[in-house]
Amino acid sequence: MSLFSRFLDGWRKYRKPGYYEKFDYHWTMTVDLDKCTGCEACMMACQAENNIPVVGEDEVARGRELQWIRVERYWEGEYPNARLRFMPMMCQHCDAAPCETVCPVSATYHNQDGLNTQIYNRCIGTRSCAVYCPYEVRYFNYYDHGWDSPLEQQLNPDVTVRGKGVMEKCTFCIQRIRQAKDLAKDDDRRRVQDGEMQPACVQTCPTKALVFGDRNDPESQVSLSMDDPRSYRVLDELNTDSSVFYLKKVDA
Amino acid sequence: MTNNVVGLFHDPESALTAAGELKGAGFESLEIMSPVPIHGVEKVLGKKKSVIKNFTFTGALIGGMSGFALAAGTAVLYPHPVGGRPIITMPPFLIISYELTILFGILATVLGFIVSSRLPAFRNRVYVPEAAVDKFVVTAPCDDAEHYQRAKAILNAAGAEQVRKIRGDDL
Amino acid sequence: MTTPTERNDLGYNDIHEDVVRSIVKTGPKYYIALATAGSVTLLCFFFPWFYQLYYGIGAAGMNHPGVWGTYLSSFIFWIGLSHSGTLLSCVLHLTNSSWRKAMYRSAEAMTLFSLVVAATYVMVHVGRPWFIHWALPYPNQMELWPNFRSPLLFDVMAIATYITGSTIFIYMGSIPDFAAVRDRTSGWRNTMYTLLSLGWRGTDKEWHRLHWAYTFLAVLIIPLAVSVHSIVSWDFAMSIVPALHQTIFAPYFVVGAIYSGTAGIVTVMFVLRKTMGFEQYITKLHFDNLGKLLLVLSLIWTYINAVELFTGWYSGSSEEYEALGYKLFGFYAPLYWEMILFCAVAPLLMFSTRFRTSFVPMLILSIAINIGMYTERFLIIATSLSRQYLPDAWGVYVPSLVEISIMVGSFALFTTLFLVFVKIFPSVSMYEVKETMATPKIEPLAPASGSPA
Amino acid sequence: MNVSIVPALKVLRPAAMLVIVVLVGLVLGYWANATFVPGDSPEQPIAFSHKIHAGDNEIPCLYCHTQARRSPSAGVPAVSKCVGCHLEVATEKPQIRLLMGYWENREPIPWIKVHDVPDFVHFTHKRHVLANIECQTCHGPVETMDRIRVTSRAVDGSAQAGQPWKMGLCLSCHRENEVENGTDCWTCHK
Repeated sequence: MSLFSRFLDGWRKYRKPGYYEKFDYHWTMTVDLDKCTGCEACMMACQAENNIPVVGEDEVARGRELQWIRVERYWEGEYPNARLRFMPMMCQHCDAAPCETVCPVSATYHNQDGLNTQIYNRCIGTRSCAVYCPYEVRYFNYYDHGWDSPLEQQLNPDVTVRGKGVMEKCTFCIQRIRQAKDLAKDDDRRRVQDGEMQPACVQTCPTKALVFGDRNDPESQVSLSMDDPRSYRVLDELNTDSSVFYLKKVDA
Repeated sequence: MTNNVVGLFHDPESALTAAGELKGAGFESLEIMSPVPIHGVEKVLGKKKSVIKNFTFTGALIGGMSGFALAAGTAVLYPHPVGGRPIITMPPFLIISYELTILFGILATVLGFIVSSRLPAFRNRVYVPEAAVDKFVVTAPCDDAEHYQRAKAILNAAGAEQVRKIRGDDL
Repeated sequence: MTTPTERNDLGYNDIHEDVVRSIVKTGPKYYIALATAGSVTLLCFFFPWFYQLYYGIGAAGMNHPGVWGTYLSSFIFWIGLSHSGTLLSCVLHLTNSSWRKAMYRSAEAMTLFSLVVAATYVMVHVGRPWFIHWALPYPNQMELWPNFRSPLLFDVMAIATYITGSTIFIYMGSIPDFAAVRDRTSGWRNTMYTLLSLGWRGTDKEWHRLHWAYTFLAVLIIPLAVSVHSIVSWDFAMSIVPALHQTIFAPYFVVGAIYSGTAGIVTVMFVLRKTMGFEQYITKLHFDNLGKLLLVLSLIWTYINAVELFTGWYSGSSEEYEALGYKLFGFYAPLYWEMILFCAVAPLLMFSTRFRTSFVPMLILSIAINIGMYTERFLIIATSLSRQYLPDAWGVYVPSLVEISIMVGSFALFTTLFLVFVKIFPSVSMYEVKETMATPKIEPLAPASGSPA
Repeated sequence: MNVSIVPALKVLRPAAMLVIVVLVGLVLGYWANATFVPGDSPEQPIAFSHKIHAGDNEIPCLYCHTQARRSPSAGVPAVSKCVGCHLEVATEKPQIRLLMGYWENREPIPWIKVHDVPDFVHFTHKRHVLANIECQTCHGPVETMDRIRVTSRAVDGSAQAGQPWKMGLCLSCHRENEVENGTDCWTCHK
């Protein structure tokens, strides 16, 4: 295709917004806060799966922890009537993500799976995406973090080890999604089936508070979970159109 | 190689008078060199038109269009859907096009200046260093001695402090 | 035409001598100053920067959620400082103000070097500056281009244009002066000025062309300068961070930029006047006029600040309330009130003519204003990032030693560049000062015979 | 008196010449390096010739690199694979004796990796082999090489000896063949 015809083709195709609604998959997660016990197993699973470095005490004290999913704790009321609430917070994979527009080098953009990507080797470290993100789920590598031997032996070969000056965040375990798609192709199946693939956090959650799947499939577990009347999205008023749904905790 | 007659004046008015008289006497391609721009040159030596504005306008126009083409063209070459916006997003692309309008406008203005003022000088040109300090200088090419005497007389009559002859082979 | 010089008996030749002297006569003081500035730059700017390049951005105090810090506020500060020189010079050129002429060259130099320092700060700021060229549009085998929807990329384009434009503007205005200096120098200086002056002779045609080219440039640069700082403000205003997402940011930044830039000009004027012996060219008149401008700007700035507070309060949104309250009474509150004191209250002194025409008080005030304006930029980033939507991610950012050292070093870098500039460029525009004066009275070059009636 | 910039230019002529010479030298050097200097072609522990095996004897690539169709990495064959033939074939050649030495000591052959994708790229052989892409598309004319050598393909399709793979190569192929999500960064970088 010549350059000019590619330009014309692109012009016709992309002039209007909304083309992105026809995603092949629309990966979505629901978090049932009623089931979440705040055990933080998801954080550990994520750390192990995605080669997230342990930054050490000092760095955590300076507020430079790296954790693609965190469990936020909120206290309601005063002691002794205080109630504790948990809210696992990870990248919300917004369809109208504020972080994407600001990246000057397109290191973060929206892909055809409805995912908010982060390309480590394209990132130049302006950190603007972290500022623009209202959920504060983008983490920056302030240093080159190492792994004490023999811990480097447990690194996941399917995930890039990030160096200094690079932004990183939850990918919904893109390496697992890719693997599932690969296997689906081998079997001449056209689509990944529901439940065939789970991110590390979902797989680990002991209470099954996290559910993951394709929103485009109306029968999938996540679609059913999304339609729960308790379902809401965090900071929905900002119109980020996020892909993580939370199911409200119901007080007994 | 033409010789030149040069008259140094110490105020712009007499230099202008002298230039007017030289022109009246049939001398052509007169030049007035001065340390500051003189007002009223146009009345004596005729109106000047510069092509710079055409350069600026064309440059700005090309800049605006190429700015938009750059932003929109590169966006469709490797489409990266971003923040739910269309690939060809008008408001930001117009900003890029605005900046490039100005950039190309500036560069074209410089080009126009260089073209229309015939700078830089690659060939030797008549010059009097005092003109950069505080003298107003009238120069005119003159071919022979008779012309020179006539010009000298006119210049002196207009109140020249000094009249010099700059020979062609000096240039 | 009014004469901006104090002594009315100054002739064309005196100006010529003074300016040429400022270029060719260099005393030991100059070299001491240059060596000091240069070594401070090396020690405080480049050394910590290399340290940071080696270890990563962690050398600075940035954290989560304060991922932006003083590097960015210094960047805005320098961009802001760049705003008055060329912009003011263009406006005054178009309005034909004669008092501009003695000061505009150094003001433009200030623009240029502030921009250079600001551009350097971009490199200091990003995590991987060795890949900074990815933010530039250049063809490549991947057909992968920068994201033109990003306000940061507007910045790249705007600042590149602004550096180009102001370089050309200061250069074009200096061509006749280069020619004048060319005739008085020899050796390598002569070679340099011959090339810089392009063989300028000062003929009527050349003046005519220069006038028009210069005017067109001025017309183009005014909207450019306004757009540059608007765009810098959009880096913030286009986010949805509670205290940053404000429509007033573009005018706020532009006014703030001109404000701090004008204060910067006052400082530079004072220093030039004292050190280069330009007492006759930079006078009370300049300080008086700049003081009036500063006063107006400070009032506008105060108004916009009030509007910012009001919209935050009137919005009724809890996030805006929180951010506002944090700004006024939180961790950074002392800085906020310092800023109000320096930028809104202290400038009211300039209602007094006596204050405006006294040099040292004006110098002190101008420095105070710039300290206040730096604080403003710091607060915009630090307070807004500290209080965002999710309370779990609240935090405090404090600059580290590396950042403070780089900030000090950036001033030294600016001074170094400026010191080099005064020895290359005629720092007072000769021909324009001459233009404001009557026809020459003294004739030291030619014999007095034949003087006109 | 006269003025022109020519004398000043003359003064600068030596410096300008120097700059031009340096620039021309750089361009020539780059060109010569790209054209004449052989690419990465390390000496292997055994002088294995792809020309003899893949070229003259037409053994299919996948006969030895069996993993290519099943896994991301193509893999090198185990020593047993070599020995399977060389117990019978060309047993007297010195290189084969070398091979048998490894076999008898029960040691793997320390082959040196030649073709390597750049960092941060996750390439999978499986999908490309199953899509019937010729190995030579990316690896160049391996069947003509005595000693294997880094070879990539220019965007226009011609083989480029000594050049490492670049992203433009992957992209142009993905664009031409309209691969599903072929230009999504996360297809290769994750």
